[in-house]
Amino acid sequence: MQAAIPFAPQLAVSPIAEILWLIPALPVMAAGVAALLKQSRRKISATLAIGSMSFSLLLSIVAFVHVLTGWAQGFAVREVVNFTWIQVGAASVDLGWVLDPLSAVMLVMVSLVGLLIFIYSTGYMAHDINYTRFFCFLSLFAGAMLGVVIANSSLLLFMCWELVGLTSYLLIGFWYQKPAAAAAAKKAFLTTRIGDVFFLLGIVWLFAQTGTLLFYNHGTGSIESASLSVLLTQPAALGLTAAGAIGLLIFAGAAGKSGQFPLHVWLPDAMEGPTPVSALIHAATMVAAGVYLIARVYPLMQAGALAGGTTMALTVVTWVGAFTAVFAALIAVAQNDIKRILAYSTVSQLGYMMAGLGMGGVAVGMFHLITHAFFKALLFMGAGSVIHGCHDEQDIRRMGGLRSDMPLTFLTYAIGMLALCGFPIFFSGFWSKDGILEAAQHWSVAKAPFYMLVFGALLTAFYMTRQISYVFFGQWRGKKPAHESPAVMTVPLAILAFFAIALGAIGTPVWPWFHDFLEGRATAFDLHGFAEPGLLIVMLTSTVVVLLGLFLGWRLYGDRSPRPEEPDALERAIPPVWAELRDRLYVDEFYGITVIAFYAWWARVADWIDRRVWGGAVTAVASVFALWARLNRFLDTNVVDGSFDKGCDELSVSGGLLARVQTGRVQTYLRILALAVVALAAILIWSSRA
Amino acid sequence: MTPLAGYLLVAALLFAIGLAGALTRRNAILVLIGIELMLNAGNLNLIAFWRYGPHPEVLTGMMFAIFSIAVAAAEAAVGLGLVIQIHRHAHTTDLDAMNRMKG
Amino acid sequence: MFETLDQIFVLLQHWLVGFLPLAWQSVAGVLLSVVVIIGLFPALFALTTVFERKGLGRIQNRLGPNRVGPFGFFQPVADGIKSLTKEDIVPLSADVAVHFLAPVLLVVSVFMGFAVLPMGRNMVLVDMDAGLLFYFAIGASTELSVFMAGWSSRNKYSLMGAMRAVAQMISYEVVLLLSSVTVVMIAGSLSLTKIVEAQNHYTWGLPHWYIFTPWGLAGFVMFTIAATAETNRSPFDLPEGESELVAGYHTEYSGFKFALFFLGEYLAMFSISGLGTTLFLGGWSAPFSFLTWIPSWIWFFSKLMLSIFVFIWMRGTLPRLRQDQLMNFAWKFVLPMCLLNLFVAGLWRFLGASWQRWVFCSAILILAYIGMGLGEMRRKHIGPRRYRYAE
Amino acid sequence: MSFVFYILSALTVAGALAAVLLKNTVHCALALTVAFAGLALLFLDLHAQFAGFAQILVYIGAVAILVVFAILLTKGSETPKDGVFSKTWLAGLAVAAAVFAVLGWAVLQSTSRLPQDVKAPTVTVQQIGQSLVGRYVLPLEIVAVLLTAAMIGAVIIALHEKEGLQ
Repeated sequence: MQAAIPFAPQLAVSPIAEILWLIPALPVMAAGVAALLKQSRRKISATLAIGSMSFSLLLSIVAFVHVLTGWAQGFAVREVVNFTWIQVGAASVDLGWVLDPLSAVMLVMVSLVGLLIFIYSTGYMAHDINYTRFFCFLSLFAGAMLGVVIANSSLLLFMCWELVGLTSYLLIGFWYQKPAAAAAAKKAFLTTRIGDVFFLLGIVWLFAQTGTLLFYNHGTGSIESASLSVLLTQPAALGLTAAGAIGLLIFAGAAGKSGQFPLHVWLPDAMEGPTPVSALIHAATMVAAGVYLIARVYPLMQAGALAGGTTMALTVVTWVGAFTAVFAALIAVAQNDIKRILAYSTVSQLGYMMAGLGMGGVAVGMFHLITHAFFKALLFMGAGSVIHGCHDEQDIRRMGGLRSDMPLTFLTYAIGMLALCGFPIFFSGFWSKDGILEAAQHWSVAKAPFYMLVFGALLTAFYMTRQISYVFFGQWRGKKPAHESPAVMTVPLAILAFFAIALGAIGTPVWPWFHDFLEGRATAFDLHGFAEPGLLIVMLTSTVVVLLGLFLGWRLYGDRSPRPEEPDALERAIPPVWAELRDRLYVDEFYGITVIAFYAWWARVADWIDRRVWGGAVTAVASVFALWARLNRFLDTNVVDGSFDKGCDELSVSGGLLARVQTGRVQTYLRILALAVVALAAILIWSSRA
Repeated sequence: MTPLAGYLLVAALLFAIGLAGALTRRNAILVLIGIELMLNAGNLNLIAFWRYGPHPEVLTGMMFAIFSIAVAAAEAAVGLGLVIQIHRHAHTTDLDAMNRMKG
Repeated sequence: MFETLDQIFVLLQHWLVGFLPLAWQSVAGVLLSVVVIIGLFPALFALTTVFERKGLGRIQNRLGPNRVGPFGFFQPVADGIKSLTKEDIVPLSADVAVHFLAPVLLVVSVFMGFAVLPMGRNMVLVDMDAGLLFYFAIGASTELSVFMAGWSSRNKYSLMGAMRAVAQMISYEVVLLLSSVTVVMIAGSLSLTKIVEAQNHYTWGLPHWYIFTPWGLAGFVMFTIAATAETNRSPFDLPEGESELVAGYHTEYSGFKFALFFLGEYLAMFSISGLGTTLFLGGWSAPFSFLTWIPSWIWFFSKLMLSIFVFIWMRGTLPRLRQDQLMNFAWKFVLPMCLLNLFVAGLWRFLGASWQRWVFCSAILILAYIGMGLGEMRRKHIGPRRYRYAE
Repeated sequence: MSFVFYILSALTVAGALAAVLLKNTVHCALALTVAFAGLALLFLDLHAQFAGFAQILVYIGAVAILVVFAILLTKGSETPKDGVFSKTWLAGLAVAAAVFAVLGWAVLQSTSRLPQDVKAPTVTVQQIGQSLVGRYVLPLEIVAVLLTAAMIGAVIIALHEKEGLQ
């Protein structure tokens, strides 16, 4: 390992960093325009979205190249552009954006995948009425996501974060006429909110402690050494430093978005949305946002860690990640909905990323994030293509033998599947997952995560094999014969497939280009990368595990096609476990009987209090008044009225007298006015005469 | 008897005449004429005070008079417009006849 | 030599007044000038009538008066004698006092207008600080006499003519005022002598007359239009449109009173021409710097006669407008242009002595003119019309 | 007290009286203009040249014409049969007399305190203009707005119920 390059802060901001804001701004503008378009203007809105996205991609690439050149010349680029949004006395609310390797890589990934998915959607959504609205939402989402990526201020990040949440809500519930979709949207929104509350708390706390919202601000930012040392001295509850506590809070937000264990429930349901949405949100971008967030505030998470050691926050991240990885993989085994399987596999892969972040640092987690973004988007879009081809059939038991019907889809899907399983050497997934496993093996705290992740890898290989053999092998079990999708859908698949393979090259131990890039080290190609202790073991294990998974999967399901109604192979083997898994380990039900039930009960209580207690009080008071009123009426009728009527008569008589004056003649009024003036003037003069 | 007093007396007389006209004539337009006369009496006062006042160079009185002339013009326009409309409506400009608010 | 020639009338006046005791001199001087004016312009009027008739004759391809005296030059004398000796008829139901007062008032108020016109260097009756305002104040009071004439003679033609005249005069008085205000804005004074002085400079031998500036040209054109309407001259001579109302507000006048109206009309024409000359054509200043030796009063009167000729020319050329056309033209076209012109004059002053101001100001005016002209062309609504005062 | 003053005030008061007393409405209007003219001349006598000319321009040039128009439009030019004074003219006259008495009394009361003849101030139109757009610019703006509003209002009021007339 080479020594890290001394971090050279750049005060001079390059022009590209100056206009970095355009990258998210363009899609948002496109969305704004599209929002005003008539539903019939399908072409325009699609063109707008794709055009803006391609511009963003262009800019992102420029930014990336800029960072790259800076890195090649030997210093870690970190350019920040900050400005004060609101000035409140001494405190100022600052916004800003940052251009560093992390954001640059993420920018390219998001805009590239986004663009491909946009193009894909033009084919997939071709028959939808609300085409225009769809692209409006889509570009808004992309803009928000890119905003999250470049944000240098926790406030700006949170804004974009929430915007992402909102747009994901809109997109998941895009077919709001389907009750399931509407429910899923609501569920996603609420579940992520739970995480966001903690996230907001974390931000506020951070602001309170460091007095700045900016992450990087030439040494005075909230996650730069100066303020970190402050944070470390602040003790918080149960032996945590303020830094650790804030880190955990932020992680809660990240867990919400990235569907980590307790908050993962929304992700599978979110598959009710259109498949491009699933690909965009639930593979590439939104769910990655959580991981990216952790990577962004990594200095905070890592603060106080001894050399090679770890911190409380990171430990938590690791355990949650590892557990989620295995847990979701288990559930994925027993699902029959093609997209649900992918969803659970996404959850488990996110778990891998989290674990990677927790144990191996930014680079490891991010590398898996990038590779996964590509091959999972590929898988989702492949699934979308399959669904499209099978006339909106999503149950894998009603498919089969599609490899002959839709060869292109099959090819790309297989590549994606192998990448996801981490098939040795050739596929990016292998290298990224390998990095995580290696980190897990070296982890000082415990070995358990390592074994969990290995088991997770086995499961991954297994359920992917199961799925692919259900879908593409055997013979056709559906009703209408399937057909290959149009080029506009398959071409993006091909591109993604290419990346799914090629990306591996930049993260091999032999040439750990990506890691060095992110961590600002000079990189080099040396075969001693393999010589690192235990690396070969790890690679070997994972290879074996993957092959085992593939073998098992093929053994159980390969090339034979059970009829839909007859039970699953695994079900025949171990029915109880299967049932458990099929019902997703009853997490939803658990929430149902705990949280939701509690809320329902509490609502009933409140209702009861309203009705009985307050209602009773009000009625009591009211009745008292009613009684009093009756008394009054008695008095009125018998005592007051007589005298009052008398008085009224008097008044009307005298009024009649006065009314004589109101002749309606202007001149009369004028006369009276003049007389009054005369009187007043006379008094005045008389008084002043003496 | 100072000159100012003379002007003031003339103004007072004009005012009284205008008032008398406004109070005694039947024709609405002539009532308006009376009001115009009263306004002009006021203007005469303003100018006279400006002329004999302590600070003529500040022009306050004259400005006041000029503005009141402008206002009087506006007032005449609107008043006569009203009279014309009333005449269209009730076919009379006799104030004694106009004592009902209902058309 | 040229100086004395230039100032000859002033010197003459001083010399004559010199005979009187000092106390009376100022009063006597004023009286003298008044007498001169009162004598001069009627003579000019007499001349103009014959010129006009002969000119119209030329335009209409006939001879015109050529009997009385050489080339009929004594025609006005004959007319004068005739109108003096004719019986003065007053209609039975006419309001005698008003009927009598109207022409007198008209002539008097028109004469008063000349008091502030500088007819040459140091040749102004009263050099008033608010001369222009005075002129307009007096001019406003002519409308009243017209109305008196029309109303007092108890004749519906007269009344209609008078109402037309008054309506038209009021409408175009606004235009007249606004187009003159631009000059006041630039010259920075209401005093006509100062305005003339302000125009009495030369660059490369060319004068700084206001007509030679974009706003000045526009203002002059609109001033001319308004002046034609103010004096009830053709093509704005509806008030005395013979074909519609016998002779407008002076239908019921005859003899000397009629002559007075006639005189009043021409005097109004003279005075307004003089005003136009003073405001836009540099008053008594010479058109070229090398002609300054020619006496200033010659320049003034030649310009006066020139604009008179233009009046006559227009009368011989243009057909009469219709009432609604007249009004629409005044309120919907000329007035907006005037307001715009005010703005342009302000711009001119604001931009200072730079070449851009020529470009900007002319561009604005031309564009506005074309735009509004096209607009007016587009919406020509012709239909049954009723006039308020004719109900 | 100059001789001119007496003449002018006599003229003015006569005009005003005529305007109030004459039977024929149009005559009243014309007498009113006489009164206006007298007032304008009084202004000139007070060295308020600008105000005087403004008076002529506005009152004789505009208001008088307006009044005349109004008279003709309301067919008020012919004198009504049953008297031109309202039934309560006596009371009105009494009130007016009272007002004059009070005002006159006030003047005579304070005549000792009134300033003696001071030398006439000389104001140029320049000064007036400067103070109009300088010190008194706000009143000027307000008056401008008022005039605009009054113009629009008058047009709206006087417009016929029926459309399409000018």
